[in-house]
Amino acid sequence: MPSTTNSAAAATRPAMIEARGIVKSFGALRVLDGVSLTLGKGEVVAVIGPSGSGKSTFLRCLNHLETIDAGTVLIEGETLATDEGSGHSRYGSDAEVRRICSKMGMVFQSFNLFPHMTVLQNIIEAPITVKGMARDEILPKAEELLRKVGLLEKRDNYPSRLSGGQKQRVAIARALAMEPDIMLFDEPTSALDPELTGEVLRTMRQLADEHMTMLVVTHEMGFAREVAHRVIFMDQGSIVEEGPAPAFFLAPAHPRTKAFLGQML
Amino acid sequence: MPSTTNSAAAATRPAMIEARGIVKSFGALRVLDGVSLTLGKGEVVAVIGPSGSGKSTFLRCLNHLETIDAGTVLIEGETLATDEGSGHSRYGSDAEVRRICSKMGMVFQSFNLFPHMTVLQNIIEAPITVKGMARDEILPKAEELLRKVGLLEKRDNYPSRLSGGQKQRVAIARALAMEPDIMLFDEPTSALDPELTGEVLRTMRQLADEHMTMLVVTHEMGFAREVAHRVIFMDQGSIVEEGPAPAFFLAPAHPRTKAFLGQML
Amino acid sequence: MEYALSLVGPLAQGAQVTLTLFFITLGLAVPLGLVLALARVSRWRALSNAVNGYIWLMRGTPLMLQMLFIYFALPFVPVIGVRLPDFPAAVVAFALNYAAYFAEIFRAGILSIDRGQYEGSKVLGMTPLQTLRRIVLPQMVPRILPPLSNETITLVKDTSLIYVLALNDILRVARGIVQRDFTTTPFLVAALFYLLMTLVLTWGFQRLEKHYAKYDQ
Amino acid sequence: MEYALSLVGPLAQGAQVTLTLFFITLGLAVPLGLVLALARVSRWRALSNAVNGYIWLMRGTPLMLQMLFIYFALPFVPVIGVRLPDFPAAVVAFALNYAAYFAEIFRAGILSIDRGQYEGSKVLGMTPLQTLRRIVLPQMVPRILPPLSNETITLVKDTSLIYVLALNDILRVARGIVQRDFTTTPFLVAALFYLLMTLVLTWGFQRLEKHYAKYDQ
Amino acid sequence: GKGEDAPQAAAPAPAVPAKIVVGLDDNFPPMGFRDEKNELVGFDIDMAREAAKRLGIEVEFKPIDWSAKEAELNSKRVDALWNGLTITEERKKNIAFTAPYMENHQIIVVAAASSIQTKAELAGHVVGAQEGSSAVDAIKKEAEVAASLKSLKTFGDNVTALVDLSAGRLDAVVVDEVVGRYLVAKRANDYRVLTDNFGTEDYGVGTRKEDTALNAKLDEVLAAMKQDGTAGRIAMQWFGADIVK
Ligand SMILES: Nc1ncnc2c1ncn2[C@@H]1O[C@H](COP(=O)(O)OP(=O)(O)OP(=O)(O)O)[C@@H](O)[C@H]1O
Ligand SMILES: Nc1ncnc2c1ncn2[C@@H]1O[C@H](COP(=O)(O)OP(=O)(O)OP(=O)(O)O)[C@@H](O)[C@H]1O
Ligand SMILES: [Mg+2]
Ligand SMILES: [Mg+2]
Repeated sequence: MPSTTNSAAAATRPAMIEARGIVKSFGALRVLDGVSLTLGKGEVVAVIGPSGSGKSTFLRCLNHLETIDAGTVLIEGETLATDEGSGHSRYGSDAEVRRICSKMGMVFQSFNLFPHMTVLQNIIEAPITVKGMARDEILPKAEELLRKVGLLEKRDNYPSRLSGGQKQRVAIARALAMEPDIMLFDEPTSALDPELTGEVLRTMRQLADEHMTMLVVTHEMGFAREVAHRVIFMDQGSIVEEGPAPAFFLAPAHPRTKAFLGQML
Repeated sequence: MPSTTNSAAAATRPAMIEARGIVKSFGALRVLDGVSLTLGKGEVVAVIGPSGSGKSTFLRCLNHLETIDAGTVLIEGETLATDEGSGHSRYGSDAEVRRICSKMGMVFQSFNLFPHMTVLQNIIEAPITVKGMARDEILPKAEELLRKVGLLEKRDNYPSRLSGGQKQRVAIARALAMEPDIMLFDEPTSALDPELTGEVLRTMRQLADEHMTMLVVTHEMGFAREVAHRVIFMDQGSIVEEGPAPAFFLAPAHPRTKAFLGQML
Repeated sequence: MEYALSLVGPLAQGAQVTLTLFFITLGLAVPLGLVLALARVSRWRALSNAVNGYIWLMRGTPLMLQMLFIYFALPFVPVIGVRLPDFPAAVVAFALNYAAYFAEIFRAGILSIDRGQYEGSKVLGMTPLQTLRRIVLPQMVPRILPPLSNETITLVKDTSLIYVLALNDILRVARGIVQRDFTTTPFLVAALFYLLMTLVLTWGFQRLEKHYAKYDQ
Repeated sequence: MEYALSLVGPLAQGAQVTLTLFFITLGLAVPLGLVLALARVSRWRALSNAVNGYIWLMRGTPLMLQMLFIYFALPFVPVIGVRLPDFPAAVVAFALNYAAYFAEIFRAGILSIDRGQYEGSKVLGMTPLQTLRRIVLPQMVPRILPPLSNETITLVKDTSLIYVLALNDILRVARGIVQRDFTTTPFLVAALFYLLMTLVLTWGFQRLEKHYAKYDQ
Repeated sequence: GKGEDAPQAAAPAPAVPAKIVVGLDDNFPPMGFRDEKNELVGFDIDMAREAAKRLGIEVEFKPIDWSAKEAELNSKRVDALWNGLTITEERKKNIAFTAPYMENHQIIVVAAASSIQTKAELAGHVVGAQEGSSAVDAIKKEAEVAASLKSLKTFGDNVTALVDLSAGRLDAVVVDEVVGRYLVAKRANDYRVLTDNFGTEDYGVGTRKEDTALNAKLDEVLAAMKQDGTAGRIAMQWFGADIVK
């Protein structure tokens, strides 16, 4: 059920994310070796690839959790980082970077919930502190999000009292509470059981219908196949192959992709 | 390819794990409500179920990470805990409990690697300290295990330098280095991509052939179907349904199981 | 026993001096220490090194000498030289000295916060200051409570150093009576005063620890 | 200047007393503090409470009074009463006192270790002692280095309290020369001595911190 | 510990012990202090050495914290207090004294430029002294002068008090003559000593009340030293004048 109308519309307006030639090294290890990607409004793109191929790093470079060594990143037409050929791309002021990055929400592999806050407090913290919303204003919305992820009855628990799956669902609700235009997911379902993966996927599909742009690193081939419009296969810091979701799985072109998909159970 | 010969053989010898009527509460919350399970030598059992159903807690009760409130646990015919009807089951001395539990290895959802040790040190630590093995003795074995999980070149890295998938593979190698008779896995593949899941599954299948008994909590239905001899479905602290792997997936009997499996993508 | 009771009055006067110095020092040194700790972990090298030097100087010399310096030598220093009366001089010396110790404790607390917490806050759009106030400080406080309680209790007893400026804290009052009456009872009564003050502090810190334990595993 | 140099000899003799007390105290108080910390976090309630009381008493009264007690009053206490010479009395008082402070630091370190580390060790069959030695201590040391350095540096300067037993540590030697020559230069030279000792300690602790930083994020 | 005490406790009036320990404040020039070589020297040291030689006993000097002198004596860690110890009625209750061997005045030191000339002019001014010293007792003994002072500040030692006098926070310092003149001589340009003083006191050697034999022997030997001029010679050496009594 991928929709191509959205990606077609993207051509006329500035792309939600436009990354060109991103290079990132950790010491001697070149983790990203010139990665480029354009995301249109409402597009859902899945990133797959073997462990250590740089998927997480790529995501972290898009929202300034890592600074890039070379390349350009534009978010909704605004420049986050420009290549200056000096070994380090140039970023704007801290406030500028924060403003541009605030258009993206992110869900981590390791949750990163705030352990000193209850589930509800985790969700309402940023809307209140960052957006200056009133408690009364955000509360109904937070509860609706908790209901969506099936954790309303855990609203007053602390994260340490939750199972892994529960933690990840809170993390997703927390990111959505900021109403970002773009959502970055780093293996959001890896700690969820199939039942709840289904719930989260429904939520994500709903977001896509509301023109939410999503970039999802995932090991869940089912998700990539069913929900993503486009699939990107990364290996050793480069994009090896990409294509529209069903075609990609039916007829992978590159031998590396073939080998990877062939090993799936 | 489940083999029934192993489970048949188990009937004549003492069961590897025999748990009867395990009850465990956290405060007012009854997380396990009389769970019983018998594992024969070489059997591979998958535990599936929704989040919060008590799967992790059940595993933790088997190797004394949680003390049970009622019920009996026998490991290879030796009593770990006996029900005394007093609201707390009786355990033996610390040394006795440690001796019995040392027959089980465990791989956690959250890795629990030792951050102050390199990958190699993580693996050789317990064999040297607990078993008193010489470094020379354990080193080739540790390297072989690292090769098996595809991380030999990371042997001198610290865990903080590894990606999630890499960490989990080290955790598995570390548990295997102690040569346990039984392995407990709590979602061992949830942070691994399909390619590496395949590698780990091959390792686990090989272990099964060497008569390793395994109890695996997992969200990977593919794994449950292909590798497990038996599948157990837990919900709200009880075992709702169990059966041999292929039959279980083809014809689930209980409506709760049907609903759960139906929601898988 | 009656004698011991007769000592309570004069010693309570000494305790008042002790407690006044204690609370004023705490009120000044804690915020100053936090600012120093932040400067110390900042990426701005020059600032970090300057603070490192300051901490070394303050922890590196006895508080008694610092107090004598501020009292006697500061008036002769050009530009910043002021002639402070005895109690204000003691307050300045104590605050500057304890801020250095608190700074090191706060630094440890800041460094103990998981990197994921900073990343989690950052992707939610929080500024560094908001992250500090809402995420780092609340998580840091429970972890630094034990060393903080150590340092605070040390402060209660360090206040007795103001005897060098001829101020009558509790220990000095006790010593005076010991010399006058040729008996060590005043020391025992003074010890009870200290125990009482420490008891209140310890109780307060343990309540704080319990309070913060609620979200911990 | 020549005068200042002439002071180095006598002050160095004082520094020797200071350093001897410092090292002996450290050598006794650190292991004792670790044992106390373990007793404090143990599940055995009576033991934990007893240690809690001990820590309160030791942190709750001035070290000076404790030293006077051990020197003057202990000989009259039945059973445990011994008449200690001045230096051994100081050593006992310092070790007992500092062990209490170290215990609280170690306790904080022990509590900062993630529960998963204990579980990881337990399922590998490690005994509590092995877990302590191989897993908890090595991870705890880097975290407690800053408060430990605070306390150690405090100790260097606290050693000057042995003046109440009329032992000639560096500060007392300096004070004696000040009385004799009616000049404050000896204090400045003494401050340099302290700075030097602290510099060495700070440098050592920072090396340790760097050493342990290697596996941290 | 007990075994050591036993002989003294068992024999009530024993002979003088073969060795005595003299407690002193080694920061009290010129009575007892450390020279450039860090060795104990001073008037009282020389006096005690001479006395011990004549008694044919050994003497050991033990620096003590002067404010703990009674406890040191009582716990038998020292046998005599010999360091410009003023004889007072209060102290006589707890300590046995020898006959006075020297006279001491509580002098008043002011800044060289000060307008204060007499004891009466101290009224309304801030006066400093060493904590626990006989200067404090001497001031308190003259009740109306004490009452007229703006305040009396007591310092850990005389030098701090004199420095605070230089700093202008004090108007006068009351101090033992022996130490006061010694210190003022070091900075003759800064200070002035008034002719008025806070009275005369006697220095004596303090012993435990039960050690009557030691006390008696010390009296004997001190008298002999005065008689044959030895004490006077020692005084000349330290004070430049024969001020023994
Ligand atoms: N801070 C860092 N310092 C050094 N090396 C790093 C750092 N972070 C990641 N790496 C290395 O960079 C490579 C890519 O890591 P990354 O986390 O992006 O992989 P990934 O594709 O997300 O893998 P996984 O699927 O296992 O999460 C890995 O080899 C990893 O060891
Ligand atoms: N230490 C604890 N104290 C209180 N409640 C707990 C504790 N540990 C787990 N729980 C609760 O017990 C229930 C079962 O948790 P458990 O971790 O066993 O679930 P699970 O089946 O493993 O879930 P998941 O698939 O999300 O890991 C959950 O509701 C959880 O919140
Ligand atoms: Mg990743
Ligand atoms: Mg679980």
